[in-house]
Amino acid sequence: MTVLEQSGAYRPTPPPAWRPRVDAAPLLPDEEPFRLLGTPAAADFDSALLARLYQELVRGRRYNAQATALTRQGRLAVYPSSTGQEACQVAAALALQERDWLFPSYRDTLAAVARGVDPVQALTLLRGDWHTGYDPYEHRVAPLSTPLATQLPHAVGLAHAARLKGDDVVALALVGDGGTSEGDFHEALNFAAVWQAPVVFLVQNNGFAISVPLAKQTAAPSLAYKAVGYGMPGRLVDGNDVAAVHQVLDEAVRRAREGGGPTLVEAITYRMDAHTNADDATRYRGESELDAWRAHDPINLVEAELKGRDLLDEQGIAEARDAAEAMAARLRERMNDDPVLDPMELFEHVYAEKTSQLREQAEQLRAELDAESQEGER
Amino acid sequence: MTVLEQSGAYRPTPPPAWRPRVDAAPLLPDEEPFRLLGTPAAADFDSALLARLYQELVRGRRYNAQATALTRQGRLAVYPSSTGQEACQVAAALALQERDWLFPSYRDTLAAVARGVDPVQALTLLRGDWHTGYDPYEHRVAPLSTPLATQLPHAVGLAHAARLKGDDVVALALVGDGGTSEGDFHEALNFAAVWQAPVVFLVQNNGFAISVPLAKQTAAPSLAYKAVGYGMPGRLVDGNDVAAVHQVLDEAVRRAREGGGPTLVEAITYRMDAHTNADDATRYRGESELDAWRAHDPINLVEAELKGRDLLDEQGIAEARDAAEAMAARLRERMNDDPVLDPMELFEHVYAEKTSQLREQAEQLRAELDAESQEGER
Amino acid sequence: MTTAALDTARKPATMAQALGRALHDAMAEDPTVHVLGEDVGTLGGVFRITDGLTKKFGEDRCTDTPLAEAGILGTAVGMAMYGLRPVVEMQFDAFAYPAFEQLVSHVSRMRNRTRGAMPMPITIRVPYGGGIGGVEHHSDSSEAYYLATPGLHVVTPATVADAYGLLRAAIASDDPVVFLEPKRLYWSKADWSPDQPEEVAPIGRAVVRRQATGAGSPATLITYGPSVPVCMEAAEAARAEGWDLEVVDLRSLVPFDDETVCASVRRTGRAIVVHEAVGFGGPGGEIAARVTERCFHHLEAPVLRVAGFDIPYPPPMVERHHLPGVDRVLDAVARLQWESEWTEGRTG
Amino acid sequence: MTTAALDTARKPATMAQALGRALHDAMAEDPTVHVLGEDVGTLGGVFRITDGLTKKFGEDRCTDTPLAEAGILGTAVGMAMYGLRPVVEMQFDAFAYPAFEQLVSHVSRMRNRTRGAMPMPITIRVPYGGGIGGVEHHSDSSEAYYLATPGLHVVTPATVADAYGLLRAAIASDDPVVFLEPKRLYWSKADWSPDQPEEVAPIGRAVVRRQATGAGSPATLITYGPSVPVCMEAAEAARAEGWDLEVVDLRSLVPFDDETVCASVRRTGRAIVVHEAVGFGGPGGEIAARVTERCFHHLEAPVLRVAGFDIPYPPPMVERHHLPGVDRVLDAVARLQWESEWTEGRTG
Ligand SMILES: Cc1ncc(C[n+]2csc(CCOP(=O)(O)OP(=O)(O)O)c2C)c(N)n1
Ligand SMILES: Cc1ncc(C[n+]2csc(CCOP(=O)(O)OP(=O)(O)O)c2C)c(N)n1
Ligand SMILES: [Mg+2]
Ligand SMILES: [Mg+2]
Repeated sequence: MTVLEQSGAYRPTPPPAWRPRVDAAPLLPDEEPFRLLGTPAAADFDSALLARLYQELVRGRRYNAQATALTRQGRLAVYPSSTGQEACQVAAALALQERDWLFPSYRDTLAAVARGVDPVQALTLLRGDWHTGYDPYEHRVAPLSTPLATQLPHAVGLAHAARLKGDDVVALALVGDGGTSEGDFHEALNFAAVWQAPVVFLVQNNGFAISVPLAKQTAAPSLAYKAVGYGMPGRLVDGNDVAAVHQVLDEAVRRAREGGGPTLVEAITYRMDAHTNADDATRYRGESELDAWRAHDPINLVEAELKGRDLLDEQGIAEARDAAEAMAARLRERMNDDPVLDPMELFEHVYAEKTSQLREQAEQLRAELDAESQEGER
Repeated sequence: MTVLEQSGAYRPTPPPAWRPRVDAAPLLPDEEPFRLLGTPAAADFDSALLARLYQELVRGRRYNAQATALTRQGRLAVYPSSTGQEACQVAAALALQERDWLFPSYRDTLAAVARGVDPVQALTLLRGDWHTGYDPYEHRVAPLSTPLATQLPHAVGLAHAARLKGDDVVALALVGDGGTSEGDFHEALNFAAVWQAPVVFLVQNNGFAISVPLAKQTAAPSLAYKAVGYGMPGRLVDGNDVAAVHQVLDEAVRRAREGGGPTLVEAITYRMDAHTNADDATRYRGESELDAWRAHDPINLVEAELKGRDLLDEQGIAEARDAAEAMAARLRERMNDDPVLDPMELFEHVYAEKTSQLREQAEQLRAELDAESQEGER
Repeated sequence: MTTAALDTARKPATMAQALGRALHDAMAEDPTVHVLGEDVGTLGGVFRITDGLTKKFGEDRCTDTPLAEAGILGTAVGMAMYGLRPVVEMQFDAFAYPAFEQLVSHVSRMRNRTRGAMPMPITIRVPYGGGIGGVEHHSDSSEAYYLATPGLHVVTPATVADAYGLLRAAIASDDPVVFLEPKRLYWSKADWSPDQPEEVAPIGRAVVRRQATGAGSPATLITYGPSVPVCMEAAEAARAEGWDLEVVDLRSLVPFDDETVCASVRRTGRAIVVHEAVGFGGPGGEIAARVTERCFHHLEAPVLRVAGFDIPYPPPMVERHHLPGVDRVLDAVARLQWESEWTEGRTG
Repeated sequence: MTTAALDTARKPATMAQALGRALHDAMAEDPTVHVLGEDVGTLGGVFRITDGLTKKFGEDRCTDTPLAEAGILGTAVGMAMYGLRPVVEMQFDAFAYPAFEQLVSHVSRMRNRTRGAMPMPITIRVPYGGGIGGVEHHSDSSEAYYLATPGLHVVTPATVADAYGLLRAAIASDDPVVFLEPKRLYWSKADWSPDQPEEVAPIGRAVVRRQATGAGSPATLITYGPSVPVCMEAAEAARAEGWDLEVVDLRSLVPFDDETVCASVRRTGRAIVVHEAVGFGGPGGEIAARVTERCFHHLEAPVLRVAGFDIPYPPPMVERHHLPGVDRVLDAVARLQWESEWTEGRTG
């Protein structure tokens, strides 16, 4: 009985019930990040999958290291490493079916690679080569998005379109903690919830947006709490626990696939490297923080679990390492090629058909190139 | 004891505590809108204030009617009426101290007037006259904002600046339910919470954004739930209960003033008139919905309370009505003036000083006007 | 509910009706065409252009979105990625600005970014321009922003028939098209039957609306959208002063039809660009510059511009002083004689 | 922490240092000057322009904001309303687009909207332009958008001294100034002592960087920002071909210095506008058009434009083909002879 009903004096008409009531409680995230590894519940996690995730983590770590090394050798212009965040990268890629779509941000080359994109093609942008090195339709991986959070509405639109078409397709979109501050984050989540689009948003909360720590980015209890404001469930997960991230994403993807609508997942992780190779992280954070996170390394966590299940021994570790080394060697080698770009291609993809203006300009460049090469021959 | 602590097997390091914990529970809004009128708690509400609010409601209702009538007479180009929402308009104005600032949207002329802005000056924009008819600094009322939600970051910035200066100033910003979907809403609330700016956001949820009903605007349990995602408290209030709205705003303003940071208030109300005089609301909503809301009229609610306290009788009602009529008559009369605009003023306020280009263009217009008036004389 | 826009018996038709009909026909022919925007469904849009579409095609094809322009265009990008052809309505010119980043950073570049793999067949309808007594932010002429953004097509009709034809062409285009609708021509009428729509005007072709007759001093008025009727009227009035004016309606700002424009200017030897958008940094500069580059030896006088002043759009009560009208065009025509150094002496 | 930007003993100084020094001096002199943006605090900005400011003036004066450009500019509007002088950093050109609505609908119009009551003394620093090997969205030349927006001033330095002077002038201005910083000149050096800063260059004055000597065929290169050094080099190289070139550095695009520009063009009779921004709809059109309007009888040839191609900014590996370089300027100079009808014959 409400206060109103108790009161005898006045009985004003309550405001008409004018919209469907949604119960908020099930949408609220847990206070503590969800974890599997190191808990009894880990036992239920599929062994084959866990082993697969492990291999990918080891490969992923090596990929990050190799790509960063390539920047030092001048073979790559810039690399925003996801070292420390491999559990998120790998789980995101593996939680999806082939027909699904991944929408990566600029930091998520590894997720694209784990989904099947050729490692060299995934680095094309960061090499100073063409903006997107892979055909997005081949593995259903949208172009790496540089403008932060702008890829989120794309994911919503694609998921919505697929649903309208009756296709059983889910979109998973990645964004950083910093990216959640952008208006596009807000608009995407709202559209997704209103349309009940089959989309999952994964926030990789790695503690920093370049130099800006989370405390200057948000005052929220956790980013996952944002979900309730859109009417979708929020989940908080330990982003270094690959089993937990996979399970949470898997559930969210399944829910989306079954018509249950979108989910916001916040994975708490840490960017072990600097923002990019060009950044100097010592300007804004200390070694002790890094050390604390080193003790919570995603690879160690899963290694311990696999060892505990007697699924991994020193030999298995060495094998995984060797496979990763082989991948790295092949990457190094392939990145030694100097890409040959045809400057004339600059005019090819602006429109379906070149305008007369572009034809003129192409002629001009053609003439310049001819003159250059004649000079070169002389 | 957590699951993790119970388990003997693995004890991975938990993710380092890397940001201050905020408790979510106190931030969450109630499920039911807060009400005073018609409840026993109403008895504690100050009588003088209640009487004052009543006068303003009656005046406000009349103001809305008069302004709409002026559109029919061609004395006003367009009027977005706040009929039905007067409790929000009036409470917003009266919850502020003189030194505070109000940031109205295009629908909130009445709030500006209730705060002291001259009723004719408040209508300048809607008359087709200059964009802002009043000096914002006179009553500390920002210009009516046409681009939705864009005024919210302004309110945050102003409140933040005042705090930095050590001034005891609170900003109250108004926005519609539709406006909450814009990215600027999100960014403003986030900045406010991170900076702990003394600002209060009042969402007048009147059920529609032009023709779009709330169910197509959001899937949230209530808009007030958005607050938790920014780490600020959300309050839900019956927007037709002027005492409740005033009390909730008063608390929020006080909290902001005392350094407690921002609050998001959602007031559930209803736009009784069409979107503007130019809109045809029958295209998207029915009479029965209107009838239900007519039974929950803000003026009736407060009238009942005042009568119950023996503070209002038929004579008092007639007096309030007469005062409102007098205001309307004066408004009608003053709006009969045809504003005289000097076209040359077009060049006056683009920059602090006219550029040479604007001087040229002003000369051109001057010559044209001279030629026109010579022709007129002939 | 009125279904005026779909009423095929009605004649003459307004531009608003022709636009509605174009949307209708495109949706009927191609199930991948989806309309989305604020109030485009139940209400039929604030200008009633989309009237009846939701009723006929359902909410999934013509959708009332939440109030967020970046969200509208951003989701349209995703829909286009999945093979749909979204037609997005921005409620007014200035309310397209929140979507600017999506437009510039994604819509205009996605095809290029993906080396052709991911085209963006999105039509972005933007009611634009003034002269309708709208309060601020309801009368902007924002075409300069779109013009300077490679990867977009920018078109704008001036007649009822072109409204239909260009909108069909825009929707059919595999490239993103910013479709600028001159608000104050929405209610302009023409004897146009929606049942025999004229041939769809191709994007990129200007049209000579009025040909010089040979009687009088020739000059070309280059214009588009809401200024086309102004120029037609000015051309008529100029006959009395011994001028023989051609009027070129660009229809398409991008791609620009150098051929048609230059052919006219070479015939007449004089040209004026007329538009509502502010002069400084507006389309007129580009047009004047390219015409001069291409026709310098044919020009008897510099290409002049008649444009809005370099000011924020003014209050409705004085907007007529801002908008280029017949008199201002005629004044410029008079200056084309170029007997005096007056213009040149104005500054510096 | 390095405090290079504040190191007063160092000489020569880079443009980046001069900019940092300008911020520092403005903050020291005027307590209402506040700097805000992404990473401007602890990190000192991704280009280190704001390095040391938070340390010296505190977090309240130089503030790391959440990652949201509309929020940054929108809150700056509110701060300006309360009497502060915000200096906002947009991290890169293309990341200013999310703030476009705030810029166009509010910042540029607030003074006008309030009949002068509410000025907007906001400086918006935007690193712009290419040539630094940046991945997409990091090399845009977005000046055309700002140019076409009345109410904004738009300035851009090309020298170390101007970087200091113009930024001081921008911060001191009671109007909003879009301050475009040519990224690839950040590390350019000059013998400039921050202790004896040159007189603050007034906004709105172009400067003739290189005067014609009288030896050779004269022509004027009109340019700004990152293209100034290119034009200086081209002018030097052109001497060998018998050309005697003037170089005008606009410094300020809005207000535009017609006087200085036209005086040069009237002297030389020929002009080329050079900029990195895309040609179509870019600033060059405006500049060429207004020079032609004002100097028609002095022109021996049409004003030509050398600009970026009409394409999205290309991948770094081929950006040099897009950017107007010395050769492309020299080619245009050669076309200024205008003996042939070649250009005119190109289209239409
Ligand atoms: C719209 C936009 N603004 C600014 C930037 C510049 N920028 C690139 S990365 C970055 C920080 C991103 O932080 P976060 O979202 O947490 O992702 P993370 O780098 O941690 O993966 C910034 C500010 C950008 N890319 N896009
Ligand atoms: C950025 C922007 N987009 C679109 C519009 C056009 N518009 C004016 S009012 C309105 C609906 C507003 O709804 P709501 O926020 O609920 O406020 P209400 O009208 O109910 O007071 C729209 C879409 C606008 N003014 N600004
Ligand atoms: Mg981060
Ligand atoms: Mg509403």
